[in-house]
Amino acid sequence: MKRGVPLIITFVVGTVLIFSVFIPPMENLGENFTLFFDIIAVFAFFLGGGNLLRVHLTKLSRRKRDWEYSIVTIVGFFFMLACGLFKIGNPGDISASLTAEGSWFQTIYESMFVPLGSTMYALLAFFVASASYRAFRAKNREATILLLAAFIILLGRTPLGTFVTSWIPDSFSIMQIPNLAIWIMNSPNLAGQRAIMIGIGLGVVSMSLRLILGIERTYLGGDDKL
Amino acid sequence: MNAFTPPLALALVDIGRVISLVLIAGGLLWLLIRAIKLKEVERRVIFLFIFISVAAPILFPTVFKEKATPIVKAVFDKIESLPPGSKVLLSYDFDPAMAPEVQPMADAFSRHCLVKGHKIVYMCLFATGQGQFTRTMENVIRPEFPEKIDGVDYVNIGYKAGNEGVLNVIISDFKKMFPTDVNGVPYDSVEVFKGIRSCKDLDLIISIGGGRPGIKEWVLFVGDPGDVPIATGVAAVVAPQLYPYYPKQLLGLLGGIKGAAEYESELVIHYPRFKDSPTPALLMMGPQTLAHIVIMAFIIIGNVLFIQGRRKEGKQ
Amino acid sequence: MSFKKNTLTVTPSAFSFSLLIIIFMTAAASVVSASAVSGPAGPPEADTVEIVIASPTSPVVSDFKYDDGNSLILTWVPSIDDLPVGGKVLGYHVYRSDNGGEAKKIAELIPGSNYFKDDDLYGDTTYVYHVVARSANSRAASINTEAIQPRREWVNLNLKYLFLIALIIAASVIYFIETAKRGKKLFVRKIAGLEAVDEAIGRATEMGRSILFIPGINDMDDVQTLAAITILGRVSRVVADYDTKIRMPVARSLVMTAARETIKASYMAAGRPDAYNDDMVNYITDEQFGYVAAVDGIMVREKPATIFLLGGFFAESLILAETGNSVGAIQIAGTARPAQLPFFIAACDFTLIGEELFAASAYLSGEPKQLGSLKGQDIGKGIAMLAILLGVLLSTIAAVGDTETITEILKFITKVFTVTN
Amino acid sequence: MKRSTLILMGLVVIVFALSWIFKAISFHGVEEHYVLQGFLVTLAAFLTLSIMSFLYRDNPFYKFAEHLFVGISAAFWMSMGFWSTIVGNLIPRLSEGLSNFFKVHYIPGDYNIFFYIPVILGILLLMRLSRNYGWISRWSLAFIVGTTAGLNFIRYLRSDFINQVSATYVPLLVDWQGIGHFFSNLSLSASGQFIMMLANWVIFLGVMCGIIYFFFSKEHTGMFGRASRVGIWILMITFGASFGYTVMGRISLLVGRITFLFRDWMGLNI
Repeated sequence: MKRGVPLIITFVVGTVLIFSVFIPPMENLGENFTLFFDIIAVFAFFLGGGNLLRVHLTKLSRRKRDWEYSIVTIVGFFFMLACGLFKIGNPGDISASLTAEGSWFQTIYESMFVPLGSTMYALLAFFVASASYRAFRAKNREATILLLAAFIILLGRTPLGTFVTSWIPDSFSIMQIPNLAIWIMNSPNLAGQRAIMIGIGLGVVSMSLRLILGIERTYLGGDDKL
Repeated sequence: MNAFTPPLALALVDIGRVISLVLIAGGLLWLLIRAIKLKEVERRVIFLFIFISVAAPILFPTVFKEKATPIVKAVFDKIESLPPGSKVLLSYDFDPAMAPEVQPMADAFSRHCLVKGHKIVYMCLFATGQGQFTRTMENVIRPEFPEKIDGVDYVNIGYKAGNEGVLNVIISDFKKMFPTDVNGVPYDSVEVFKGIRSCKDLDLIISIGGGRPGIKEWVLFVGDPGDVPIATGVAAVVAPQLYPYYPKQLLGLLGGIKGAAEYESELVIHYPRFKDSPTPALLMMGPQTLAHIVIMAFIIIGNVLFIQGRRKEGKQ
Repeated sequence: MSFKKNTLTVTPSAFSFSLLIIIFMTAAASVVSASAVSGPAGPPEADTVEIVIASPTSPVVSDFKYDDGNSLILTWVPSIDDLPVGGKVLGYHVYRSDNGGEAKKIAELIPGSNYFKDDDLYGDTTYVYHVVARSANSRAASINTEAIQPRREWVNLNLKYLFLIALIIAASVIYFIETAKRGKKLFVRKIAGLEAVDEAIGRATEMGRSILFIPGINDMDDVQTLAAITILGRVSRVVADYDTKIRMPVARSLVMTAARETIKASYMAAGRPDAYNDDMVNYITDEQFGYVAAVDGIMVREKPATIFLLGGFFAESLILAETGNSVGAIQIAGTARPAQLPFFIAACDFTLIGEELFAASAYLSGEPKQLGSLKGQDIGKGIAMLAILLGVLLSTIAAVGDTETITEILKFITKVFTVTN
Repeated sequence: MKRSTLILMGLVVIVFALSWIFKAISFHGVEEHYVLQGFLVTLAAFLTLSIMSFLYRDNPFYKFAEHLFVGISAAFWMSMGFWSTIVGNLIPRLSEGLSNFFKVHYIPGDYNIFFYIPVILGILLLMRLSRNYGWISRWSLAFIVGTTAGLNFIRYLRSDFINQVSATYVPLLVDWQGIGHFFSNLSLSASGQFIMMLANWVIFLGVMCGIIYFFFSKEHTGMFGRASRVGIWILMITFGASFGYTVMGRISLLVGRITFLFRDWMGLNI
């Protein structure tokens, strides 16, 4: 029961879904199973949300380090949940859109969620700089190639790239940085992307087979008898 | 910055510009010297440089001279070389999401065509393209060309469903697909359409967009079969896929905000009257260029450090 | 604000992802139906002479092949007045009558159209169509088609080559698994990132610091997450043996459940079920950047010695990897998202590139049957290389000399390696 | 807490309190709820700066922003999940009464009974909370793993394997008009025949060598080893180029945030 049933479920579900692609009357099966997945995922929210609350409540009650901030999380969570699940502060009735204009939910989204998220996203501008500084060093042949490719593309994206190589005559125009940048994007870059994708395709196929056939079963508890 | 900015503010902007550039250049130089002495740069210093190089050009609008690359220059020269009164079609094949990158191009093309006295036919393959045309109306035509008359100097025929099907029809007959313009004026009464029967009678077609339907469809369904010159302005992500069409099937191409900036700067060089016109792409390029340069400088500093380090190791 | 769009594009909800795939799969169909969207009404009625046009002819309706019996395809010969230049036809309207009922207009098409695909039909209903050409002020209808019921097919023959390729690759994977089971020794090359796993765990143990395991931000409906979970199984086994502290913040509740199950199993296998604790795995939030903010906080506050970044990553890849690097952790990363690989390569000590991520758990397990599956994958690579070689050769010949046979063969192998629905 | 920290925090509070007042004044007459609007803009700016302060180092402001973000975003997605998936997709297929309660369209269908499957599996998943029957939750996990494996098997085979293979069918000779023509027109022009052909050669050989790099079951020595080495180089070019190409987009994000601070918060005319 503990091990056998799950293995059978995985096998049956996996196999049926693979074959359903080739059988027109079953072609909507994948769509429906994706929907099933979403529904199960919502049930899982109970576990996730419960865990989040438990962690912060424990922190609070035991006065662990930074426990003050846990209050912020808990208050924010409950307030947003009240605005979301019960549509408190929503001008419309139960059928109103969750993100209706003027609802508290939408207001919080716009004045807290958006600035927080987009600033976090914008930190990337800083991190690309620090990562390039550290990583793009000519340590060996591979690193040098990485460095050169990145540098040429960076240069090609600024007026500087046009400027430094504009003297090159038309019959050698591939040596002009902007053209070279485009050529790299279109040719070796494309080749690399494709090789990676072909590998990924095969990796997924083999991985899926291992899971369906029950050879890979770590998520059910290794090879020991439970 | 508009025309009414007081002189003091302008002076402040100039001072700010100089100070920030000196700060960045001096700082980088200092870091380079430190790198030769084998001192690593702390990441927070890098962060500071990035912040300044992005914030300063926003605060003190810094416009870098963009020299148009041949592929952009080709479009500019084509519009420039057409005699006044030539018929140019601008197709707005984009939606609001793509607008930040390509709206500046659409505006710049309109500006250029109108100042040269070309007649413009506006249309769109995206339903939402009509709304974007309104932006051009507000940004360019009303404030800068109040004398141009709808129907005589330009006409908007709007959107028709059918994607490449639409192109398939207008390659041979405009009127069949667009019996009237958006205001309901019959085709034959529109001054601009005098002498235009199909796309083949146009002197230039420019598609602005980045999705589907877009420039690829224009090339395959109109440019190639009709032998009409076609140019385009597209979002940066799709630009690399279009280069194979240049220069045979596409006479030129503007890729992303950089392409737009090059066009804007070319326009300002040739037409001083646009000196005070908004140049959104050029303004956007300020922070971009500076940040790119700073990042490249840090790559160089990193390599100097590395080489110095290896040299020292070799000595020991 | 433009951010909304960003969140939408970068935050993969299971739903939108699957929707994308569905859209992708039905792309062909939508191209056809897109042209059927109605345009605005025709021109103002002219009160001049009636523009007489000929009707479209020979309308033929047939079953759309390889569907669930819900589509028909209608073709006709356009009106002879529908000329490319100076034609009088302004478009076509398609009419349909269901079970002998009144004919209703179902589509408006542009001039030059000669087919229409009708979807969302029912197998037990009989349909009759006719097509009407319209000019500025007149209409000309074709005759009715014969009555037809859409038919359901049981096997989609359009996908026969896909099936064949799937079969060959699956068979070779299974074959080598079986061979390995029977004890045949198989060679597998070294994967640097995986060789380092033991050492990385050992380092955390020695330093008395924790291991941070980040399974990406995708849910369990992404194979990359599954790959991460299977690797977690191997890693936590070693962790359990060494009694190192492992910390795993996750962005999805389901992943939390699966990860707990996995780690618990490893601790049991190591004979130390009492050392396992549910708090090793915490749910943070589903929001991409909220999760990143919290994980960054964990990194700088707990200073883990080793960080695993394995699974599906989006823009956050570099934020996490750079913060991890700044606290001096040794980082092993891996993802099958080509767009994020460059950032891991730049900021991490070891990176599993694409396929290596999926091979990792098999490699780490060291079990012959798992390794056998890797050999099976290589057969797939061989097939790909052969097909590419053949395709490139043929298209080169076709580009130089215009040989009909070569072009035909090229068309055929392109068809084999192109999936359309 | 140190005194200097407290003073600093006090200063920050004062700055943002002032900002609230100024913003409220500036919205007066423009917005209906000018005090609230002033607060919201100030709050957005405060949160923006709090996150950015992380670049310097971890600090109380970042911790506040981080914890707030976690709290509201977790609830955000839970609410979204409930309304869009449960109310939007599940209830209309399960119960007419509940559909009416939530005012959503009931979707009658012969196969609606199957929508009890995810409900049951969802409940089984919650058995995780039970000490003795926790193992039942594995059934749900097994279902999910099977679904993912089955769906992705074909999906990846199709888009990442098969379609990429046929996309690589590039001719190695472009515009070929004989060898004499080729050499007499040889140039390094970006749109010239030689460069176009070189591009295709690089794509063809690059993909081949790249695939060879991924071979697991063959030792990378000799010819094979050399090809796999070229494969690594191609991958390195790919990574370097993609990295460089992405920088522009990332800078744009920062431009967006800084513009927000300058224009929307500080009210500068830029």
